[in-house]
Amino acid sequence: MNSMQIPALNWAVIGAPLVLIVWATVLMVVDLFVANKRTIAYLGLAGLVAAAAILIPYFGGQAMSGFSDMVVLDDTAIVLQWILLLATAITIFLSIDHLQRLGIERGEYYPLMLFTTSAMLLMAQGNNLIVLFLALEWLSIGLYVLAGFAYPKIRSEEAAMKYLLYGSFAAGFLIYGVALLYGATGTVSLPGIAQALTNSPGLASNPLTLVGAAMILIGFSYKISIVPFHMWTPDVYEGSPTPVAAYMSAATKVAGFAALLRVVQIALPPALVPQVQAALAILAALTMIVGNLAAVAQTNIKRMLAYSSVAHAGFILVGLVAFSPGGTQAFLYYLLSYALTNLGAFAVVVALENEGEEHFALSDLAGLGWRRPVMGAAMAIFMLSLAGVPPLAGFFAKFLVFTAAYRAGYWWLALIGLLTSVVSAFYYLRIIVNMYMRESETAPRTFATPLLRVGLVVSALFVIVQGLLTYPVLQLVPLR
Amino acid sequence: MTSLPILSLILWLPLVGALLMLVPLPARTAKIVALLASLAVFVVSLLLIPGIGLFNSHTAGLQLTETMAWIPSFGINYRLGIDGISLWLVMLTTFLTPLTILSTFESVSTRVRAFEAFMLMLETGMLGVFLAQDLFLFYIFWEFTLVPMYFLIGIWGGQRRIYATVKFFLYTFTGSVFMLLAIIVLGVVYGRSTSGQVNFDLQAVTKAIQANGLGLSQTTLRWLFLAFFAAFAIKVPMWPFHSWLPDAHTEAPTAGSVILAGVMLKLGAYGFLRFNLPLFPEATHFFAPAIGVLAVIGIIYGALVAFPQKDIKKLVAYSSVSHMGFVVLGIFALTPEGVHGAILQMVNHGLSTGALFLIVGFIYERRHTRDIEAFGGLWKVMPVYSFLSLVIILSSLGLPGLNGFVGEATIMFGTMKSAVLGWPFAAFGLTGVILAAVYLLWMFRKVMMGDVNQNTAAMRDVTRTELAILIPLIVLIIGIGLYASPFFRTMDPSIEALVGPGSKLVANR
Amino acid sequence: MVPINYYVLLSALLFTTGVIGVLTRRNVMIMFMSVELMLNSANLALVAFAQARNDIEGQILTFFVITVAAAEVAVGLALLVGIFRTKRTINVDDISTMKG
Amino acid sequence: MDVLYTLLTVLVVLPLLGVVVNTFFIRQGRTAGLVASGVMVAAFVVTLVILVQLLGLAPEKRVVDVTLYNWIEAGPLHVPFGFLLDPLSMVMLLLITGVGTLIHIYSIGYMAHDARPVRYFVYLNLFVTSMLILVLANNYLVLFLGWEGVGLCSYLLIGSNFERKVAQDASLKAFVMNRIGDFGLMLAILGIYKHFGTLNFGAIFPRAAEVMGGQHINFIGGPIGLATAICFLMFIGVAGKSAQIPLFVWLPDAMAGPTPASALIHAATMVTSGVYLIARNHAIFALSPATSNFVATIGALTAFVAASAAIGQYDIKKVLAYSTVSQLGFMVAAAGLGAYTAALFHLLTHGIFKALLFLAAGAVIHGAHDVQDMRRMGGLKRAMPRTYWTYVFGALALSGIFPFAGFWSKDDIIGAAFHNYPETGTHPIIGVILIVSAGLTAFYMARQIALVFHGSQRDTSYHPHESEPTMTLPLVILAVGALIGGLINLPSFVPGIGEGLGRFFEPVFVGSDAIPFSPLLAGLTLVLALAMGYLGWQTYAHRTWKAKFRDPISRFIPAFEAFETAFGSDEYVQFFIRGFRATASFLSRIFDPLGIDGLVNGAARLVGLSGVGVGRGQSGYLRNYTLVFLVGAVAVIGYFGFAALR
Amino acid sequence: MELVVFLITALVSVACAIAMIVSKNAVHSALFLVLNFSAVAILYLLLHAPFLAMIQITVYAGAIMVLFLFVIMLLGAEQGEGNDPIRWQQPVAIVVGLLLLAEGGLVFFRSGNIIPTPGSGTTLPTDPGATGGLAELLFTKYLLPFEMTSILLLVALLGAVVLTIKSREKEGVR
Repeated sequence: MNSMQIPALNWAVIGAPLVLIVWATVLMVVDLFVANKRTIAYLGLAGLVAAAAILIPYFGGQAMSGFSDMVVLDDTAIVLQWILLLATAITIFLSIDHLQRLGIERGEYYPLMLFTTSAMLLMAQGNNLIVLFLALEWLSIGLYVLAGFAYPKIRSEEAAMKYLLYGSFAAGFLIYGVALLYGATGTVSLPGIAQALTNSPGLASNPLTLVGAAMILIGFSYKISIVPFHMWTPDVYEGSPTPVAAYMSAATKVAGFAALLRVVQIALPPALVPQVQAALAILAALTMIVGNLAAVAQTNIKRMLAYSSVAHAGFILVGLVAFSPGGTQAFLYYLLSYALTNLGAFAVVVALENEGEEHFALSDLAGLGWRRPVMGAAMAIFMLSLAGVPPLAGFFAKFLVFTAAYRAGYWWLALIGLLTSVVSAFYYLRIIVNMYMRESETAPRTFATPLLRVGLVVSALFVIVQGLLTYPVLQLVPLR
Repeated sequence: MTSLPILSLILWLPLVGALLMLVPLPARTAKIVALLASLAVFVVSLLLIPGIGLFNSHTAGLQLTETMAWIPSFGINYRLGIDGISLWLVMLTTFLTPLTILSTFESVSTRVRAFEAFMLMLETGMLGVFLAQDLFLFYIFWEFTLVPMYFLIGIWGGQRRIYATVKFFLYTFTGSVFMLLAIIVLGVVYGRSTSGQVNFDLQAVTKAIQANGLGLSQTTLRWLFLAFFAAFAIKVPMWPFHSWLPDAHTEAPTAGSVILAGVMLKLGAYGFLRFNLPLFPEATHFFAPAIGVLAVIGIIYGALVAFPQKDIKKLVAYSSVSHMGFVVLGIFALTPEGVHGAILQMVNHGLSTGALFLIVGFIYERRHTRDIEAFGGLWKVMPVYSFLSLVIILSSLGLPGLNGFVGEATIMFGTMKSAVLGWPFAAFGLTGVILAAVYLLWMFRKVMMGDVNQNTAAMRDVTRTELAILIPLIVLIIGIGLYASPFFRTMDPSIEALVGPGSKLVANR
Repeated sequence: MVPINYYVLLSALLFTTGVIGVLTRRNVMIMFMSVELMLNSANLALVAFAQARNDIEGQILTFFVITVAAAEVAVGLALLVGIFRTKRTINVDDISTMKG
Repeated sequence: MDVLYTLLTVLVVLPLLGVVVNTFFIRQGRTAGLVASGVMVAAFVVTLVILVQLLGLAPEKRVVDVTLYNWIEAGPLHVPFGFLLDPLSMVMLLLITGVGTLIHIYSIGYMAHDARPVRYFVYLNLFVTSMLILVLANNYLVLFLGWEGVGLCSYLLIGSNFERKVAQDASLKAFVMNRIGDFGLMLAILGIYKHFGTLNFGAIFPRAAEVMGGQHINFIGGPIGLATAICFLMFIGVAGKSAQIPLFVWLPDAMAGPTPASALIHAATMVTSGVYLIARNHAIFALSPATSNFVATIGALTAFVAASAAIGQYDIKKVLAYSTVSQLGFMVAAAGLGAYTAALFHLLTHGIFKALLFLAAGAVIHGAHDVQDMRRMGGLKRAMPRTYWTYVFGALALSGIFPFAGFWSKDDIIGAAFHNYPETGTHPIIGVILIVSAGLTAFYMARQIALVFHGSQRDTSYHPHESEPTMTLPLVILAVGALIGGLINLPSFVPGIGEGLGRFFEPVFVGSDAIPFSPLLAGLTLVLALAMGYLGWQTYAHRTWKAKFRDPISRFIPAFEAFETAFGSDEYVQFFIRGFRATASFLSRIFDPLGIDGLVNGAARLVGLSGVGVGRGQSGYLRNYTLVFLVGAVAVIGYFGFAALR
Repeated sequence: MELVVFLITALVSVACAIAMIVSKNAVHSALFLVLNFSAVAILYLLLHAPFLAMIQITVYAGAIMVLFLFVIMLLGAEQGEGNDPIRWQQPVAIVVGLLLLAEGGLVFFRSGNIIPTPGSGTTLPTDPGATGGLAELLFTKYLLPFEMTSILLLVALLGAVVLTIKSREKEGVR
């Protein structure tokens, strides 16, 4: 028997996920001894901070890889991980009081969230299809549980079940695609695939390669709610506990896009770019159109935000379509602004919810802007930003994305994006209309803790400032 | 030359005022603070006045420019500047805003701080549109103006305010996105044709596009022209893109209507001058007759539709469609006279129609109706008010000696002389002048003439505040009407460079 | 030697069968089984390719897929049990209160 | 030169000063009247000084062009605010300030019991300002400023009794019809600017033939001469302002205004500015014989139609109004014929005697407690003798009875119609129409005097009285003017003063022939006038009627009804108004909300509906979702797969 | 010979798969699936993956399917498909599914040889006990995925616990 040589491990490469995993395991144990679940939440936050902090020394340095090149850590990954950690932190903030109000506060929630987040972090740095696949499944399983966390509320269960069935169905496509690609290239490592495809010219047009690529694309598309693989989104968002919906809309999307970005950036040989580009462009167009149109008809805020997140997936995808450094910058910029804005918007929805009462109808917002000035103003800013009104972050994001698309020759995609932005303004404005321009006699109570309010102000300010400081933000990810 | 960033000062002062509104002041104090802030802006803007101030009326190019890198990787700069085309529009904005804020002293009593904050934000937005010299920066301000106005109409508006404000927002937003696409195209193509770096500097792009069309085909340039045109035509609004205007005007609170008519409509016409003409000389020539036709239709159509309106504000709103038709006609006459007249007419329309909305607002405050039939005999019970209204109405219908005439006549001279438009446009455009007399005097007759009825019998005449608002307007109305040369003279070099002999627009003929 | 294409075709057949199963059956249990069938067909393809390429990596991947399938089933069945307790159904069409 | 600059400025500023003072400082009617009259007297004095100054210059130097400041300077467009003083404007100045002063003084008494005398005087002064600007303008745009300014004042004065519906309607109608005329004038101005590049009279007229000769513009029917087009457009302006066919309907209605205002605006000055305009532009009109003939024909027709209409009126002011229209027709005809001196001569004499008639009629109305219907009058001679006699003077002058002013001026015009002009020849038909109209004039004036002053008072519900001296004094002065006004332009055979006006105008109307006096024509016209006057007198003076009677001649003349309605002239106006209203309400009620806005809202609704449609696809059934997934997957795989096969 | 075994096994596996998705009774379905898995395990043997074949039987056909059967029994859910509320779904689904298959087949076989480097001879182990190669790869190159699966299972465990234990608590409260 040959002596097995376990290679020297570069733990630093997976530093952030590692911290979270360890910390989550610890928390699971701590949970058994701590009665106040708030403590677990704050401990979880501490873990997130630690994970974020551990990345700092590596930012701006050389990209490094580890674990037999399974994962890499470069600036793009670090930025994405920071976004993910920030999104998770905000979600935990949102959850603390909310879970208590809903009577579903359990200690497992926070470790579960940390576990899920660590999967996301791995997605941002995965350099191998199998790592991406495993991270995706890991993340999915965490989310299924989180979606069903409001058990035995039937909607929550329904959300979890729909998500699970849909998710595993899609996972089948993903892994089948991986299999085909493996068949074609003999490897599942992203650089390896790229190399194989470049080395043997015929391979790029091999049906195995192409069908495999298609199925992998489909597998990731579902996670980021690309039409027509989006249909789980509204139901799952609506049924899940609101903080979880927020988490899905922000963090999951970032993670999914991170993976997709890696795949197309690294594995795709130049010969295939035009075809993939065209396919992504069509998908992006469909997503923007369907997502925005469907959102117009919604009267439930959570569903509306769900469709809005579908639509934004389309906008983000536009940045990917460009296949250019500028496009990638725009893409990351968009992710950041979108994640923050959407979390802010969900925070307001969270404040509307109490056990036994759901106030997700648009009319429940009537007069909110005047009764809760801070919350109203923040929500208005989020909505305007999502609609792409300058000088808020959402506008800059859209501008960058469309510019990138145009530079790649996709002017029609930019046009569709712009026109659907107009459609989106319609439903975002309706929220403002309800908050500021209608009065209501039976106004629902709101549950905005000081913490939540501070969070809202901070994120609203950030949405404003991000636009004005676009250049420094863009510089986080230097053009490559 | 002073190093004081005066344009930035003018631009951001109102926003500072708006931020002050975050302080929980009592309503009255908030109004005064807002008024002082807007007055401060006005005073600072007085520093621009040619002759005594910083503006040099002998050069055609941009003056007092300020440039600061903003997003270098996209060639986006914070770049302000002013020239003869924008000078008076800036002055109009800084002049109208304090008056409008003064008008809220008596007309706005709920959510005062928010109202004033939005007014001041709006001022920054509008000034930004006139001052920005970077395509991207321009677009930001252009879109931003929608937001405060959206709130002003939606919160303080009338019965159908929500419909009106959403329509206003979406309609203008729709037009703007085409422009955004065109801006992106220009910036990218410019970059491609020069350094490889995207660049949105308006002057640089203009220069390059006039030199070689940026290597774009004629068809592409025409499409780009139309993209800009869509945004501006909706804003102006030109027929048949006007249908948001009556609703928005009717439902807006008085101050909102004043600013909307007074300044916001000018943004579109200004856009034509700043973008369409210099950027796309060939397309401008190609489309000018068609646009002229739309403008003339707008003039006549607006006047015809204004006449049977029962709602005074709606009548005035449609009159704006008609009047702005003149402005567009003047611009696309592509003659120096036409453009001179168009710019002055923008200012004039801002003064006259702004004033019209104010006077309608005054009687609305008293009786809470805008139904023409509900009034009558005001000339008897409110003589001063009626007299001032008459002057404003006469200005609006273009009576010589008042400002409206000078603008319209100059536009008409330009149209007549124009190589692209010519006498039929002038003739049909002039019928609008006849019709203006019909609907405005008809309104005057219904509201001011006749005998008092029980509704109007007890109406009090103008208050001091109202007088203080109207007097400056009337002074300018008469002043411009009798002595327009100083206004024209400052525009002359810039317009000469734009459409005078030797400019690209003429050389292409 | 069986041509590799046969295996690929077989796996495709199984995959499609699984897909149709998920789409047509209403019993959540059978839907889970169909999903398992899909994953299993992917495994078959992987192993076949591993054989064709004379490369053991494909088999490793299969190993992971089986694990994932097991984990998914565990969570799915736990969820199903929960739903059955509240709703007394395992018919997926009954789990359709949210729509629009 | 400098003196004249100052004087002209002062002249224009004086009435403006009255406006300002009365607007801001005076609240009391009589004081306002005194202020207004005071500035007018001052203005008249200034005018006289200006006259002296002008006469002090050599005849060929009598053109003074001064620029006050630059009004508009838009690129190539330079419009100075400047004045042009020449014999033509001088004569107009005299008329405006002279007659104007008298009317102002008269108004003090007349308006004593009015509700809003101060406003009235403000308007009156403003009117004088505008009128002065109109006649003094040295370019078209300043002229247009005055032109619309007088229109505005006319509007304000007609509407000054705004409680009455008649006043509201009439004022609006007057303004709009004037605007229609102004439309033509403005278009003409635009055309002139296009071809000359300037608007200054001094730069245009000398070059008129050079620039416009042989120029054509393309019109719908084919090319037409540039000069013809411009003259025609200008004539639209004339027709509006001077109440010619087809735009004359506003003038009779304008009688809703106070009578002295009618005297000043709708008789003596404003309405004659059309004639002034033609005279001022004679250099251009000379280039277009076709338009000149057209103008003359319209003028003659207007003279006849209005004279006929005057016969059918019962309202004392309406008779005078139609008479004014008719006399304006004479002047316009003369101007069209090229007899500018004759036209202006008649303009002056008419200005005096028609002002007299209006003021006297005002005194009648005033003395009869606002009764205007002649059928309710009768026998007023006894109660108001001074008014009566001055009225008779005015009527004789108007009818063209020797030796009153009207005889000379009207005769000049009729003479011109038979004069053989080198360009256009003789116009016997126009001449005949004018002679007939002159006869009709005598008839309706005789009718009016008979109905108002003779017989017995048919409605005794009021007690007529003579007016106060401030009112009768101007009457007397004007009556004297009506008698001797002809002196200024007696036929050329009169030594010393013959052709006085013509010679004064010589530098302006260069080359315009003096029309030789024809005793035959004069005699014929005079005889006809006397005969018709006698006929009218016989018809009306010796009968007694009840208060509401129908005119006796309606039995003899089938067309009398047409006379009463001025040949249904108001009907065609109503036709246009109905059309306008129908169009406007179609556009505003149907086309705009349903057509244009319908498209906008429809687009929005479409978006909403497709949103609902997409939402309906979201059925809640997971299996549907996976089916959609599969369809998408098949599409994506197909796309990639077939890309491979290509 | 090999081909014959392949064909028979393939036939069985496809037949079982189809039987699984058409069978009314969930227990039958589960059993058909077990059969299918077993058939596939045989194929694994043919493909020189004896270790995987073993896992296939023990983990898949054994553990997982037992779990399935257990739950079916627990819930008494072997029948229980009432009327189809969306009848059109089934035919459409079959058509589209076959479309997918046709697409795959068409694409694969119209393009001729799809494996660029055909395997000639094999170095893959045939002995089920020879797991050395697999193990080495798992603990060297694939160490990270391997560890990930462990945490994946941990998360699944945690999730399953959360989703079930809690409900018992709740019911206990009631």
